[in-house]
Amino acid sequence: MAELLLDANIRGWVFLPIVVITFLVGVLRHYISLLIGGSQKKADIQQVQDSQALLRARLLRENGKYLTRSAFQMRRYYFNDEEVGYFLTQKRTAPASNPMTDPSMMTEMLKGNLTNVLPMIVIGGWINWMFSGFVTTKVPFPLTLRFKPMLQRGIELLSLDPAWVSSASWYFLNVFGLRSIYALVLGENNAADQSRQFQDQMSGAAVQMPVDPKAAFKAEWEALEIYQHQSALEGLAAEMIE
Amino acid sequence: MASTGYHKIILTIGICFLVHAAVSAAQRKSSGQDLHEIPSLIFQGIVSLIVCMYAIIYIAGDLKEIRATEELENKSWETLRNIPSFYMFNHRGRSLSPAYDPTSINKALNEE
Amino acid sequence: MELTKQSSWNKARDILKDWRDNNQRRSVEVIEIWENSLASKIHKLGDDRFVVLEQVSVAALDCNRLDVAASCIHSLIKEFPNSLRVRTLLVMKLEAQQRYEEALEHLETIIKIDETNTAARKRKICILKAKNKIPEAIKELTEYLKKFMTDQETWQELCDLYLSEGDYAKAVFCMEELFLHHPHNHLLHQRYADILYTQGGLENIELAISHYLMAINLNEKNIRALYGLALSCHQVLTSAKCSAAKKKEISKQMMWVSKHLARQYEEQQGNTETLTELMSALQVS
Amino acid sequence: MPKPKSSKPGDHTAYSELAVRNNAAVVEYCRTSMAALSGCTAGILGLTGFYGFGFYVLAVIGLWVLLLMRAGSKWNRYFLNRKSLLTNGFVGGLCTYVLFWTFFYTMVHVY
Repeated sequence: MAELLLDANIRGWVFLPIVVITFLVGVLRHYISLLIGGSQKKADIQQVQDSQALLRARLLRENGKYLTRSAFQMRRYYFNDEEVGYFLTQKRTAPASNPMTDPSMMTEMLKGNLTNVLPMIVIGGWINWMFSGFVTTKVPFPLTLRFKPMLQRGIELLSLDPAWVSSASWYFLNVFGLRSIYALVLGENNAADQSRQFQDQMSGAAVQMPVDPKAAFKAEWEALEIYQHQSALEGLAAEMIE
Repeated sequence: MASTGYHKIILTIGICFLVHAAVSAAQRKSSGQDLHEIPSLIFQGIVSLIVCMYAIIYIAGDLKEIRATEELENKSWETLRNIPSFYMFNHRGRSLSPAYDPTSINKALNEE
Repeated sequence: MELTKQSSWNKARDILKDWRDNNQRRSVEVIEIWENSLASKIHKLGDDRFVVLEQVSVAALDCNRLDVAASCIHSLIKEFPNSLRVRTLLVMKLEAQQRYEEALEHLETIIKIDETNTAARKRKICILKAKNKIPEAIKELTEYLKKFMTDQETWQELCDLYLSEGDYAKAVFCMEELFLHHPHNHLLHQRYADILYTQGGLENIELAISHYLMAINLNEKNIRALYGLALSCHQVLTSAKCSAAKKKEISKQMMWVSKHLARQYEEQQGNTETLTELMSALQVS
Repeated sequence: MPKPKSSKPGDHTAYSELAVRNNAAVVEYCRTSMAALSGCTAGILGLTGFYGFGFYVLAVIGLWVLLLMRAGSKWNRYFLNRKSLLTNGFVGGLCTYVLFWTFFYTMVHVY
C-alpha cells in the first residue's frame, strides 16, 4: 500500500476547521432551538382530563390489588359502567390528524425542520463547496471497497485505499460522532430549563396526549373489564409472622 | 461522596498528561522515530487515561439509591402531608411576625 | 475569609434545595437563611435563583413578612413580566393580605388565559379554605378532581378536609386513591389504616390490620404502624363478635408485634422499660 | 392484558424511577467521556486495526470495573442489572470512539 503524504496545510485549513465548525454549529443549533422552541402548545382541558382518566385507569389495573374488593369495584364502575361509566359516556371524536389543516401543527413541523434538518443540509453543502476535493485523513483501520463511496465522497479515485477520508465525509463522521458529546457539553439542557418553566408555566398535567381518545378509551375499557381483582394483602399476615 | 473540586484537579492533571503524550508523540514522529518502540509513551498514555476515568466517574455525579422504600424510610408523615400548593396564610403563626398588624384582621372582617 | 463566605452561600443554597425537594415547610428558617446569607448573593445562583426567589417569597408570606415577599416577587416580575407562575405568587400575596376579592379576580383571568393551570385553581380552593368555608372548598375540590383525577396533592388535601369534617368514609376513599399511585409508600398505608381504625367497626379494623402489616412490611421502623397494629389487634380481641379461630390468629399477631416493638425500642434506646409501661397502659385502656 | 400476578405477597420491591433515571444519566456521562478519552489515547498511541477495537473493548470493561468499584459491594442498590451496565450503549460509544481515534491518529501520525 502506497503511503500518502498529506500537506500540513490541509490539517490547518481543512481538517481542523471542519471539526470546529461542526461542533460550534451543533452548540449554536442547541441554543437556537431553545430560543424558538419556547412557546409550547397549550393543552386543551378536555385532553388533559382524558389523559388523566386513562392514567388513573391504568394505575387501577396495576395497583388495584392493594384495594379491597368493594373499593376496586367502585372505581371500575366509575369507568366502565354501561350507563354512567366514564369510558362509555364520554364521546370523543377522533381529532383531525391532517397536519396541513392544523396551522399550529404546521409551525411545529417547520420549527423542527428549521432546527434539525436545515442546518445539516446547509452546512453540509457549504462544507462540500468550500473544502471540496481534499483528502483529509485516514481512518486507522482497514476497510473494504464497499466503504469507498461512503468515505470518499467528492473524490473519484479508483485506486485510493478506502481508508482515506475525503473532507465531505469527514464532516459527516463528525456530525455522527459528536452527537453524544453535545449531551456532555450542554448538560442535557437542564440548566436552561428552569427559566423557561417560569416563562410560561406548564401545568405539568399535559403529559403525552392520546392521539385518539376514542380508541384509547376502548382499549382501557377492555383491559379493565377482563381484569381479575385479587387482593395482595390476604396472605401477608401469615407470611410475615412465620 | 468526596468533593468534586479535588477530582476536577485530578482530571485536569490527567488531561495535561494526555496532551503532553500527544505532543511528544507528534514530535518523535516528525523526527522519524518508530513510535511502537517507546514503552514510556504507551505507559504515559494509558496511565493518564486511567487517571482521567477515575476522576470522571466522580465528577459525573452521585449515584442514587434506586429502591423506593429505602428513600421513604426516613420520611415522616409531616413532610409528606405538607403541600405547598395548598398553603394558607392566615394561620395563627402570623401573629409572631414583627410586621404583624392586629388591626388588619378586623378590617378584613368589617369588609365582609 | 473569602473562602468561608463562599462556602456559606453554597451551603445555604444546598439547604434550600434540600427543603424544596423534600417538601419541608420551615418558613422561618428559610427567611433566616435568606436574610443572613443569600439575599446579597442572589446573582451567584445562576438559573437556580428563580426557584429560590419563589421559595423565599412563599416562605415570607407564610411568616407574614410582606416586605421580603414583595421584594422577591418584584425581582421575579422584572425577569418574567408575563409569567402566570409569578402572577400566582402575586395572588398569594393578596391572600396573605386578606384581599380575597382581588385575588379571586386575578385567578379568574389566569384561568381564562390558561385553562389547564392547576396552580390557580388550587389557590381558589385555598381562598375558600382561608375563609373557613370548608364544605364549599370540598365541593370545589371534587369538581377539580373530576378534571384532574391523578393529582395526588389534591386527593391528599381533600382527604385532610374530609377528616376535619369527620367524614371518614370519604377520607378513606381519598387515601385509596393515593396509594393507587404509590403502593410502596409505607406512610400512606399507615395513614389509611389510621383512618380505618378511627372509623371503627370490626370489618374496618381487620382491614386496618392488613394495611398496618403492609406498612411494617415496607418499613419495619415505622413505630406508629407497629403501635397501630397492636391497638387494632387489641380491639379485635376485646370485640364480642369475633370468632374464636380469628381470635387465635389475631393473638398470634399481637405476640409478634409486641416482640417487634420491643426490638425496635432496644435498637433505638437500648432499653425497653418505657415500652413496657406504654404497653401496659394500652392493655388497661 | 393484565399479567398474572405471580409475585408473592412479601415481595414488594419498588424502584424509584427518578433515581434510576439519574443513575442512567450518570453512567451515560461516564460512558461518553470514556469513549472520547480512550479514543484520544488510542489515537495518540497509534493503534490501528483490531488493536484499536480491542482497546475499546478493554476500555468498556475498565469503565465497568471502575463503576462497580465505586458502587462497592452494594451494587444492586444502584443498578438494576450488572450485565446491562456493561453492554448498554456499546455501539453509541463506539461512534464517538472512532471519531476521536481517527482525529488523534490523524493529528499525530498521518500528517
